[in-house]
Amino acid sequence: MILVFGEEFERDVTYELVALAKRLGDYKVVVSEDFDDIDGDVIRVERLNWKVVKELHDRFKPEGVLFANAPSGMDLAPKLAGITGIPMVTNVIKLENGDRFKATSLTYGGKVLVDLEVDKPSIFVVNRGYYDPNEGRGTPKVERLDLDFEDDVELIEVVKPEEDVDISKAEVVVSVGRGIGDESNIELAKELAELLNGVVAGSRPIIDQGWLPKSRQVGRSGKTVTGKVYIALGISGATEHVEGVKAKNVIAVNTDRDAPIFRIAKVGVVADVNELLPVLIEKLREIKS
Amino acid sequence: MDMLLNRLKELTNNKYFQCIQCGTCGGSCPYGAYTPYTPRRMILAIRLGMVEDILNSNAQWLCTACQTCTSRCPSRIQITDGIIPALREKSLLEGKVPEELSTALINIMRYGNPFKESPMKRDGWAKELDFEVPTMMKKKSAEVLLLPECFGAYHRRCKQATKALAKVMKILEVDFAILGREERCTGDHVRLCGEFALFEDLMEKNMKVFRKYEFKYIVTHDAHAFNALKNFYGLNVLHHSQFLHDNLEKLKGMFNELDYTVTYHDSCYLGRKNGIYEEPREVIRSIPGVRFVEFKRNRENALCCGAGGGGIWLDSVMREFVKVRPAEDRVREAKEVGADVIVTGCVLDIPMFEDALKVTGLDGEIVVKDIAELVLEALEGG
Amino acid sequence: MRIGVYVCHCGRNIADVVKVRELVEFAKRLDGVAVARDYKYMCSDPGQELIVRDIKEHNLDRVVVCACSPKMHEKTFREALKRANLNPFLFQMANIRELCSWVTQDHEKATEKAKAYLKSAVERVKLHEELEVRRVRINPRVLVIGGGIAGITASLLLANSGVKVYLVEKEPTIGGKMAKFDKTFPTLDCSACILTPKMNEIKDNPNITLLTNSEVIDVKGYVGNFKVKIWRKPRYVREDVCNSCFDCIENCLFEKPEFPSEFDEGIGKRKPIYIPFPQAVPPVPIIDPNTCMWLNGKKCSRYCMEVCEPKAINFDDRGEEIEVDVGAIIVAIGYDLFDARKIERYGYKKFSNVFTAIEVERMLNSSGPTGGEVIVNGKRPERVAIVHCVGSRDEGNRVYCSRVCCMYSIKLARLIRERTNAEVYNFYIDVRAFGKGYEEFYKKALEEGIVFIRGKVAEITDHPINDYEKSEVEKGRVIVVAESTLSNSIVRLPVDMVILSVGMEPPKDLEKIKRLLKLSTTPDGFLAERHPKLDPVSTTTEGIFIAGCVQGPKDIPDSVAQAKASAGDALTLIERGEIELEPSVSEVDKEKCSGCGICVPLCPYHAISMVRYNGRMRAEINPAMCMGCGVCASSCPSRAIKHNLYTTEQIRAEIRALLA
Amino acid sequence: MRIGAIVRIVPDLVMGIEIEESEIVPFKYVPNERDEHALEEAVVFKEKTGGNLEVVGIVDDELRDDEAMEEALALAYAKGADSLKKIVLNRRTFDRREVARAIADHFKDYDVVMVGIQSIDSFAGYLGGILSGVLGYSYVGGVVGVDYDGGLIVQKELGGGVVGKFRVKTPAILGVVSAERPITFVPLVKLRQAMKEMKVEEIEVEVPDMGGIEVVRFYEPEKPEITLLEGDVEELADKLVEVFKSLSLV
Repeated sequence: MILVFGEEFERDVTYELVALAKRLGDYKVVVSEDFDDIDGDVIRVERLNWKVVKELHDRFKPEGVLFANAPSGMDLAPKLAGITGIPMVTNVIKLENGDRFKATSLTYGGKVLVDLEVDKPSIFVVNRGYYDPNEGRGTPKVERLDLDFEDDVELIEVVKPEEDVDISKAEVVVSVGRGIGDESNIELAKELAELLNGVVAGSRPIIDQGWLPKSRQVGRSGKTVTGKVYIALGISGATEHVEGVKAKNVIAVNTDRDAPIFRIAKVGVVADVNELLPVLIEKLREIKS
Repeated sequence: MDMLLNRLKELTNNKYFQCIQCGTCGGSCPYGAYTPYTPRRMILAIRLGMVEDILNSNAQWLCTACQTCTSRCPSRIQITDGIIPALREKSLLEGKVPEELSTALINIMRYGNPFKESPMKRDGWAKELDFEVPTMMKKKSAEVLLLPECFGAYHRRCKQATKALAKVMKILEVDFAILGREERCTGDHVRLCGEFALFEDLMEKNMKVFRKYEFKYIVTHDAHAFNALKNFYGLNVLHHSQFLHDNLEKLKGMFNELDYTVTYHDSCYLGRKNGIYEEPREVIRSIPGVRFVEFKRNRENALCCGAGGGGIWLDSVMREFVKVRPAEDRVREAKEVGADVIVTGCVLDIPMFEDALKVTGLDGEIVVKDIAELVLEALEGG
Repeated sequence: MRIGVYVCHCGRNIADVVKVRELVEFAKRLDGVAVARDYKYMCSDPGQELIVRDIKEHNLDRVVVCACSPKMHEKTFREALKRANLNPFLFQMANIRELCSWVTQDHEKATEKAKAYLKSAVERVKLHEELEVRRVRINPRVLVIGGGIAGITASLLLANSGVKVYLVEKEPTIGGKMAKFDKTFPTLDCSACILTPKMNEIKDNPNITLLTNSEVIDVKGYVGNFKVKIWRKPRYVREDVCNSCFDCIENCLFEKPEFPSEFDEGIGKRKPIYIPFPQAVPPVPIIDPNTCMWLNGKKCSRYCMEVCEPKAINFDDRGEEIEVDVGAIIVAIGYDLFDARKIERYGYKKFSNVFTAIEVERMLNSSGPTGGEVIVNGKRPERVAIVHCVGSRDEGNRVYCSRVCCMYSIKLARLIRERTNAEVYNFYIDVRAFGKGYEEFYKKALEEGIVFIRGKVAEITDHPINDYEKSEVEKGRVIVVAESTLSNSIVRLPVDMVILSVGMEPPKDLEKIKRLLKLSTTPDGFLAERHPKLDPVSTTTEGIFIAGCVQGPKDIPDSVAQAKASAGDALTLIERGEIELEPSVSEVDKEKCSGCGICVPLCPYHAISMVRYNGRMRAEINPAMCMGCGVCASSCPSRAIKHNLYTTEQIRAEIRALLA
Repeated sequence: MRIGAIVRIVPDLVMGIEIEESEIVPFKYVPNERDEHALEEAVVFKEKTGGNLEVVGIVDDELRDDEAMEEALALAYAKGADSLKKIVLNRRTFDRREVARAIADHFKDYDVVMVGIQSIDSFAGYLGGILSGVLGYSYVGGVVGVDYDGGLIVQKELGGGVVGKFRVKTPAILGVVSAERPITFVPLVKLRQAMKEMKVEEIEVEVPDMGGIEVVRFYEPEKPEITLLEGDVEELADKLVEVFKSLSLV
């Protein structure tokens, strides 16, 4: 049996864990919030802390435990491993079940993959973005468990970024450069960002012109973006700028097919941003509605 | 405090005591209107024992080391190479370093370049050429040692200038070589930022490498490297504009016509600091078809690009104080005199001006070229 | 030989450290010492009397005094010897104060060192010979070089006391810089009104020979007996017959003045034949050979010659060499103004808005080129900036303060404000209003609303950085950039007119004069005085005096005062009729001299020349010009030159005793 | 307040690594970046509380004298560490469970221990978290700030720029992701001085063999090729929408 601990703070990752668990065999999903579309057996607990994790682990004695490489998963997994002494693999991007688990971990800053064979029982901390969350959706069978253990760590306050977002932490960043033309087009970029649940950012010239606040600057004298997707619109890709782009996927739109930004892009689109954006936004709106 | 005073005495030859508080420095400073401490006020504050006030204001970081104040100071006080680095050193020792600069310094200390690039890849630019650029390690001796310095070696845009220079050397059939992975930062910015120990360490390591090989002189297109090698390492070094000038007779016979209106930007460490004004101008003027116009502020009165003395890593500090960057003012000035090409004397100028062109919306109207790029274009036929 | 040795206590100065008694005992044991004594103050009258008495009573023939530096009292003791009828040069001093008691607290070491000096002096004095003081007669005439206010003042003072004066001026008129000014500070009285009467006095004084348009080309001789050659450049108009009707100027081929006037600093124009300014002295026109058609070999009907009734025009004037004999020379060649083009960032000669102060002086002068109007680019300025310290207090240019610029800047500010009602801004480092009535003058300027901004101007530019400045520059203004150091702000002030308050420089002719008169200069390039405080008008060369700004920047009152002082010194010299010459000079033994000539260029006083002696060229030293420095003696390869008071034997004896 | 900070060294990715099937061969080591943040935060915390800071280097026997370890400790000393220790593991292991057990005895005397949340060469654990499990201490990872008001208040990243403030019982171990201020630059002159002056207590420990994880092979991920899209705007927009879908953005 696989025991999945849902992610408390970035709940959407939970679906990805369920998608993986499904492939590994029987599973139960432990969550501390209401989910109405998780596929399979769901155990609803009041709180998710290490004492609860330990209790459920002892109760179900799973062959594998899955956590997300996310704020609560990265705290609870090693604690459990420390207490129980069972093997733990982190940064997992692929996992198969068999006599032993076969895991692949992404390490050395993404430069190295390592294939591992892991004895059962064991713990896995799974990276985001490798399993389709939709596969984890379905109809849940919810069981409520009344476990409310005192914890040595207590959340006292959640601080949202003041008025402006922190682009360095955002998963999706829509970034604009000089190729955007004039200031009015910033609105189009903002709209695209909204449609993709992302935030808007810019290269230095845009910030210097006062079209976006300084907090939105990407690059050496601005911030480094580390999220999942970085969409560069009309950015040529000067060294100073590229230094601040550490997102996993870069999508670049530029009229110049030799623009250096394409060298770090996964997908490059040779087009004029100002022509492309209205069409793209229209299409995304259709899908949304 | 004593350490600061000793450093000031050493770097200014005791002259900082001689300030007559005339304010020429402040009026000459590109940031004079923005900074809470002009050099004059810094000296005054030091005399009054208010050094911490200067350091807390961050004014010591608001200097592009452009040498204008120093070159004009009637008391001949070394402000740029003395007062500022001494104050910066104190900042460094107190652990108060702007983040960008801090990162650059850590990288230079660890990897010999500010970009956190591998020293192994220092000759990466040469591999992008369709001919082989020999290394000293292989050749042992050459007439010319070509030194691209960090920006020329790693920076995507500056590399283009390095490649152009190498191509010109090849066309001129110059016997040249590079140090490749044995090269490391020459450290002029490091020195101007007050990290004297690191500068000396770099110098020591570099000198060890230089001594291994035989060459007649070094050629570099980095004005700061030129300055460090000439005035601190004491080596025989030519700025590439001098090198091109020396070969002008030969080049003239090969030039094709170019249809440009060109202005030339005097880089601070070429001009004000080292008095090289005419060679680059003569090279540009000798290209047929080129119309040469001067910036209004030229030669010793030229405005700085803003990159020097670590300025390229102090953008965030500067932004706190300054509304218009000098580079932006400079490109507008180029427009004013009707130039469509700004030719630069230092590779650091290129990214500064290209950025400024974007900010001012002049990209498309004006392009920035290194003098080697212009020469190569004339050689290759426009 | 009977030597008297006297050890001075100098109060406690020497006696507290050096064991005086022990020194006396030591002296007594030395060979040749007849008397040895100590006394509290040897330089006092009783101290001197002690020596005089001993010389007589003990029949002494040499004297050694162990006391302070010979610079202090050598002369005192020599006089004492003289009084005792002993040749004053049979004397030697040992400095046991500055060299012994003042440099250590160690009694033993100080005493040992004093003994060495004492012994060394004794050994030396044994070799001293009797030397004779010689006298020369003084020519009672004086040459004054330079006809500015200093030269004029000195000449008049001398002439009025009956001395014959030659006044040489290189320009066609006397008057100097002062003649160009409109008003003078701090009284704002008219410069011409106070100067021209003096100029006329020069012209009318029978004791003064005025040589304008002339230059000194050679000076030979020494104090009391100078031979001077003067080159009178061709004027092409005879001063002796010209009646100053100026018909020649009126009738010149050029109907309008079209050449830049030197006197008007290029702002006004003149013809090839012109008079620098209406009150010029002599009131005689001059023809400029560079612009005169006829003198350039071109066609001209020479109307000037035609209309001149007294027939004063003389195109055949080739100039002449005049030789005069004088006993003293006063150098009063003034100063030059700093060339503002050297500070490129101030835009002089680049922007039509930028002027130097002297140009503005000419503009303000009612007999000047604009008739007293201040005009910039064809109109009256509405805002004017005055830049102080241009070239002054600047290690890249002139390190010293030119002293007058603050005051003349304030003067110009007030005059401009009065005439144009413009806003006037003074950019200064420090206002130095040190003279009598100067502070009051400055206060008055403040009262009149003239703005003073403390901050040296960084640059003057036509590069505007904002829209306001752009529109101002379009009005034909330039922008003055400075740090206002009192308000801690950067000032960018668009103005119609910039006046550069240029400082004073040593005149270009000084190099030549220095060479001719064997004078030296101080590090600032101006003439060196013999003593900066106590002898400010004498030079290191006897018989040559300084007056005015050639010694350093000065205002008019100071120049006049110094001119009178130098005239007074010259007068004192002449009045004496003859002078004594120090016998401590060098002599050439012509038998030993090989005639190599090495010594000739080495002599800093040009006292050595080569003469024919028994058919061969031999060196000869003019004892009147020799200052006794000894360079020749030490450099003579044949050891033919002997310094009377520093013979090789004397020096050797001294060293041997010291090292023993 | 007794504060501990752990520093480790890792292969220097800038200088490059050689990937062999059975092992990773580095050219050079550097202080682990997250640990540098942990150290910086520990220094900040020391300044806030006036506590005593002990910095512990953890290194395996082969690298006990590596200059990167020396540098890491010297940096700590220069920044204000009160004392320095170096724990030498008698053998190399990738498994943080084993490391945690080996060093646990030496971390019993601290109120707060700061450690980088992870080191770049790790695929088998978060050392801080596991250690907290072994010692029974509180643990928070993803730490971006620490305050003290008589008790410990820890700021932890909760994603998307949101920060959670937690009250944490001591003793506690904190997995730091980034310090609340930029890493202080230590000038060379200070670094050299620190190397000369610092005293490091060396402790050798045995690493237990816990097994359970076996490395099959190391290899390089395939480089994602750039897909360059060209054509008319309509077409391009469609293709982009597909890309967005594949990244589950829509």
